[in-house]
Amino acid sequence: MFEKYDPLKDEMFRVMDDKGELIDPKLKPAIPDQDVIDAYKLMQFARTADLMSVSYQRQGRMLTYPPNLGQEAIAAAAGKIMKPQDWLVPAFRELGAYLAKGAKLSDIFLVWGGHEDGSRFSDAPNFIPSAVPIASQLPHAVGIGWAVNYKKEDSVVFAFVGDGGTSEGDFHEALNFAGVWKVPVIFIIQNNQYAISVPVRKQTASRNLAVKSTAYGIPGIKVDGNDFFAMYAALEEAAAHARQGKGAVLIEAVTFRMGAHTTSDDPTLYRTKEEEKMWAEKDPIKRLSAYLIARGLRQESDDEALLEQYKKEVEKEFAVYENYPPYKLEDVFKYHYKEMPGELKRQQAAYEKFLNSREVQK
Amino acid sequence: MFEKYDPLKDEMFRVMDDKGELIDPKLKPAIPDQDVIDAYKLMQFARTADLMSVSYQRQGRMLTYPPNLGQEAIAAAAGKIMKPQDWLVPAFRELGAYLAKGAKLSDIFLVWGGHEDGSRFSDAPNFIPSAVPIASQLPHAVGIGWAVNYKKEDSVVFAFVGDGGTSEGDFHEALNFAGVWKVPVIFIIQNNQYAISVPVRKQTASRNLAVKSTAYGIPGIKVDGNDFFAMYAALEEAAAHARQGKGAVLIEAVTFRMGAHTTSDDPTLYRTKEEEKMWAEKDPIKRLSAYLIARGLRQESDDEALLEQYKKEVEKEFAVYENYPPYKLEDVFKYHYKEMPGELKRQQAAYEKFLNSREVQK
Amino acid sequence: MKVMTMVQAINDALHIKLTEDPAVVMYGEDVGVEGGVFRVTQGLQEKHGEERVFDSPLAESAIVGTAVGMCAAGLRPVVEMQFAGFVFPAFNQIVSHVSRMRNRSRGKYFVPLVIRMPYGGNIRAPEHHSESPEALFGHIPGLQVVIPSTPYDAKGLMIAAIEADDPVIFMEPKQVYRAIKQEVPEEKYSIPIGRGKILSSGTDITVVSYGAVVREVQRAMITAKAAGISVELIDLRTIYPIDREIIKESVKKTGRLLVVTESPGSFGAGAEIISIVVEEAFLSLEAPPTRLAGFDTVPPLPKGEHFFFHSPERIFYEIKKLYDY
Amino acid sequence: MKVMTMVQAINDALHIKLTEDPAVVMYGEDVGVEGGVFRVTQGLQEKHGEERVFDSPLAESAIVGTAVGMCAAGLRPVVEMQFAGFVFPAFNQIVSHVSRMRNRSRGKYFVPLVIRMPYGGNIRAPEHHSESPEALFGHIPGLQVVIPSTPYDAKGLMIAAIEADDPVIFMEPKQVYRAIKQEVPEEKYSIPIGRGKILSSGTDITVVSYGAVVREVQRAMITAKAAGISVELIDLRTIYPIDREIIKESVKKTGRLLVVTESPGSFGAGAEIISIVVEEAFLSLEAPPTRLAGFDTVPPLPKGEHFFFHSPERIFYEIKKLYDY
Ligand SMILES: Cc1ncc(C[n+]2csc(CCOP(=O)(O)OP(=O)(O)O)c2C)c(N)n1
Ligand SMILES: Cc1ncc(C[n+]2csc(CCOP(=O)(O)OP(=O)(O)O)c2C)c(N)n1
Ligand SMILES: [Mg+2]
Ligand SMILES: [Mg+2]
Repeated sequence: MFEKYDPLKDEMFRVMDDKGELIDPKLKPAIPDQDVIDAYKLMQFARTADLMSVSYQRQGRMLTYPPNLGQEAIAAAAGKIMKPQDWLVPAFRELGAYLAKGAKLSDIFLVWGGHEDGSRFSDAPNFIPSAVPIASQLPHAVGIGWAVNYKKEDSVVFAFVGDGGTSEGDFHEALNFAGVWKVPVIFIIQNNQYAISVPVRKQTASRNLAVKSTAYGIPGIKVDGNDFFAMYAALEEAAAHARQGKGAVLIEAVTFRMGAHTTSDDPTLYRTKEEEKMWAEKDPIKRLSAYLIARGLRQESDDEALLEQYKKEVEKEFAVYENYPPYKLEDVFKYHYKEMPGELKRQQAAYEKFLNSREVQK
Repeated sequence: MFEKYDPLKDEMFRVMDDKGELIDPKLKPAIPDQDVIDAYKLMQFARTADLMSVSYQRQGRMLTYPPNLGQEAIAAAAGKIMKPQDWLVPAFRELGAYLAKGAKLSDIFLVWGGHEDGSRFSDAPNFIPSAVPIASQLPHAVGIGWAVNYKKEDSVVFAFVGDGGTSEGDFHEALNFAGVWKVPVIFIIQNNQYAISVPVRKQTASRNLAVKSTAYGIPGIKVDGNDFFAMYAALEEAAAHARQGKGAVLIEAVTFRMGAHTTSDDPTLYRTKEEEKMWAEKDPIKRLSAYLIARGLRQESDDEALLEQYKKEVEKEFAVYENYPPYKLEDVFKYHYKEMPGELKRQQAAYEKFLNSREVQK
Repeated sequence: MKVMTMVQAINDALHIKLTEDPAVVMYGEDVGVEGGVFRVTQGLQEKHGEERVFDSPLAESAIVGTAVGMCAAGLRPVVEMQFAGFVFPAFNQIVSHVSRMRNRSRGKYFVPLVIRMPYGGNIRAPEHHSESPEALFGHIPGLQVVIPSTPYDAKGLMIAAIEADDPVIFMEPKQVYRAIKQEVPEEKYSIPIGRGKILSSGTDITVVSYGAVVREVQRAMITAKAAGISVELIDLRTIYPIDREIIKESVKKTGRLLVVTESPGSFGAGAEIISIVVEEAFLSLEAPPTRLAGFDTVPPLPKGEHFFFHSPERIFYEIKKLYDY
Repeated sequence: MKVMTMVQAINDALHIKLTEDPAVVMYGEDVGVEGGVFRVTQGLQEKHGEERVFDSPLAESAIVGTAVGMCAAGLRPVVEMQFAGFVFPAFNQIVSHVSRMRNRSRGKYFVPLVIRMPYGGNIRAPEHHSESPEALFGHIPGLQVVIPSTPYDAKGLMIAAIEADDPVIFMEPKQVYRAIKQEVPEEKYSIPIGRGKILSSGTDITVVSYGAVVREVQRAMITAKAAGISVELIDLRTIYPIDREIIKESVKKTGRLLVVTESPGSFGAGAEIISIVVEEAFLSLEAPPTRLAGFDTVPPLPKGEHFFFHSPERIFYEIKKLYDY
């Protein structure tokens, strides 16, 4: 597949059209119907959580949140392809992949709600918490991939980055090391057309983002990121490639951020209604839903109950977050080193003394 | 030409073969014979200076020095193409280009001999002193290119980097900005096969270095860097492209560092005699010399007098360097800010007080 | 006079310099169309064109590195790091070139560059959005490090920074951005870099501070005053080159020094200021010069940030301790 | 006992850890085939294979960044920055990840990484080859910063650094690399990180120092002794976490402190040490604690470096001044 869809010619791999019809049935990956349904559910669950997060934020119950709206197919496909021994090195807009890896939604809320305890993700092994500095996570993925080879393990590393992230030096250095070291890393660019307000055409003059693979001697492919099947097929092949010891792969997943950059962003400043409408028609959930309905694998009316159930689940998780025990002074200090150095103990003690003095005053 | 020699197919542009015979006379750029002779002389002068620098260093009269031996054609071609209004943003192995830009050899000796005054290069406008941190000069070149566009000037920026330098994040960021900003910058990679001891194949898995242009939407070409005519033609076309407002270009100049990395390096640790011999046969000076002799433009025997004269010139320049006035205390301080802040004045005064106390003791 | 927030005051300064000097250009992530995530450059692209104020790709090293090149070619760029926590990819360009080009070229090239960055915390932000790395910049020879605490100072210092022929790291306390308003002249004025300011005169204790935390000190001073402690408050405004004189004169008078900073204590600005005082006013000291700094930790995420960022209570507690020494 | 240079001692430590722990791997620019530009890793690739000791592409950010990933996957990499002056491209990885991964993940992931780098000057080297950025690292929460001054300490501290579960910036004074030889046990031993060492006991003045300049202090002490001044010399060996106790106890005894460092003074290590002394031993002070640091300048190129790097004469001059205070 990687040879067939040449990014130098700007070809894009698609399996479904915008209406959810198969373009060519032979392109459809061999995936059991039930798995497709599960993926659809994961996308719906992620979207429910996503929309609710935005509204929690509006209610002042959440600090900030980066909506995934419109990008759910990518994470869902990755979620389906990743095996338990695989690693996930996320950017920050792959909620479905987090969940698939075992991350509890309540932990995710904790992160965005402003508590480091969330990023421990105790239930999600082989999952690195988000690195906020854009693209700086990619070298980590390569290092993990190197360790996988060194330890002769059977793992693949799934590493995410945004279109804006491709401009950072760390993108380049990571992919270059990945090429030389032949590491089992799949780099997934979620090209959602914008980096905050900056459109891709101001980000790079390259034909597309997949061609950047040429610079590193690794295969690259441009994929319709709103097409679950295309993403699934591309990731499946990439994972096989990596697992066979053939090294890294670059996938550009073409998609659109239908929401704001984060809850503090105002997209009307930099994009048009038309653009938003055009992309709304390519909504990955609508497309997969149409496919499933056409095949009789589900009914339109199923959604209502499903979404109602998901809403309750999200509420439950949000309650866990909201009732999380308060932050303690020692939480500021105790995770910086295995054993707290004297300097930190001294600083904590000084603060405690101050707190005690206030108690005395009261 | 950039379309004809596809780096994706690993094609390399050459005009002469290893013996200095034209491969196809049509490929030869239209360059007056006298200019070719001048270029040959520049290469010989650079080589003379280069070899003498190494021996000065061995005599303990110079601190460290990075030999250019074997790479002279690239800098000479750039030297011929650069116009007075053009900018040179060097790496550190382009002696001929420095000289062509007006840099005095005595200043170059000052730099490597350990005096900042050399890097002022008063006689060389539009020439940025070497940036030692590898590849960090490339963004500067792009910024200058941006300013050229902004001020609607007719300049081109010649920016050099080594093969090792292509791995740095700054290489990527600079070329990416160059693509988006459409700046008149020619990036010249001197691929001399090694970064100190590390061969190119450990540096990147890309097919060659010219293909990296694809990642930035700019033209790229792989050129025989030991072929003066090929370099001249490629640079001429690149400069025209840039001057016409078409933006940046990437040229990979394939060459070989015949000497050590610097005078403190020992190449026997990492490369073979065979390899060195193979490349010695491609010596750019031998090739151009053969061409000129075959055309009757010069005689083998001319070299002796020429080199003798050059040796004297270099000796004269070296004497200027060796007799350079001693470093003064104020030279440490006075160039950090336009006006010295109080803090620096205080530190200088304290040191002067110490010096005076020593005088008193004596 | 017009009443302005710090965001407006800086915007005003940028607008003035864009208007009067064609060598001034401005870019960075989201600074053009959007006007910056904090809207500090809002409207400037409309007013001065896409050629003068524009969005760049997402790459801090190249943002700073290209600016170095522009300076060599005679321009005076003002670039933005979206947050101080994201300046680190540009660190090599700053340490190796911005600060050194003048010395390296013995004055042939210099870098009249302003690197703007919102810094500091206590605004309930995610990781990497609350950093105060000013002490790192203070240690790098060749830089000037400016940190205003009010809209008025921000405008005057920004004008001075753009006009300076040497690079300025211009750190904007984002906590102050919209938190206070002040009368700010609409015309051009500048405030010299390298000079602190006595915000209140006092006789018992000198407090040296800068940036957002100055306001918390002022709040603490209300309590101090009530307790009969006369505090002299110095807003440094520039971290490097530091105003030795103003610190020295004050401590010679009061005999007591408290430095209040929000960044981690160890190897921080407090240590530098204490050392200056020890060097300049040792015999006047009546108590050990003291620093109240951030902990030697990453700023905790919002649920824990109240422990990290100084409350007026904590500041008063330290003032009192020092007074009672 | 075998007599070793610092280069040999570090090589020995690396060899011991490579031998006993398969989780230890080593890479960087030219560290494999060539054994590093200073030959610190010489022979290790032959002995332990290309899989354990190897050359990487020329990219400091990725060298450090990939090491962070290896740590997450359970390895204990040791990476080299070819010179401390070239660590800055890796600064973001160090500040944002090396130092923070443990806190960010609340202990789930940690970074038992050693970042080795030859540092310091006075070796007649080109620009960017003489830097001493230790104070920058000292200010970054989550790091440990180790600087040995002798072959013996270098070996023991390197063993400790590799075994530590938290990151260590391991700065090797290149001026010392081959300049002194010392008896060094061939077996494994370790020296605890965070502990200074009293190199000579004395009663009049405490000198705190570390790295290459310790030798110059020792030379100055010969003159001091002749002049009847009894100097207590402390080699810090670790810059962070700093050994507060050893400094405090010494200055309580002597009442006088001189800090000698080679890096620029402002916002430097001297300021931190002075502040510690002021905090811990104010009432014992008989003279202002003083710092003799590098100038606030780029280290001058070789023709001017004698002005910048401290001579024993200059150190003695400062000792004497302090003694006479
Ligand atoms: C090094 C760095 N610079 C700036 C930022 C601020 N920032 C956060 S997200 C973002 C845009 C990212 O765009 P993209 O990579 O396309 O990802 P997307 O948000 O579209 O998913 C920016 C500039 C950052 N987090 N890190
Ligand atoms: C950022 C940085 N890292 C490391 C070095 C040390 N160093 C100097 S030259 C060199 C190799 C450069 O190789 P290449 O780019 O191929 O240029 P060449 O020396 O072959 O001309 C290295 C690693 C440096 N100068 N800068
Ligand atoms: Mg994006
Ligand atoms: Mg090379």
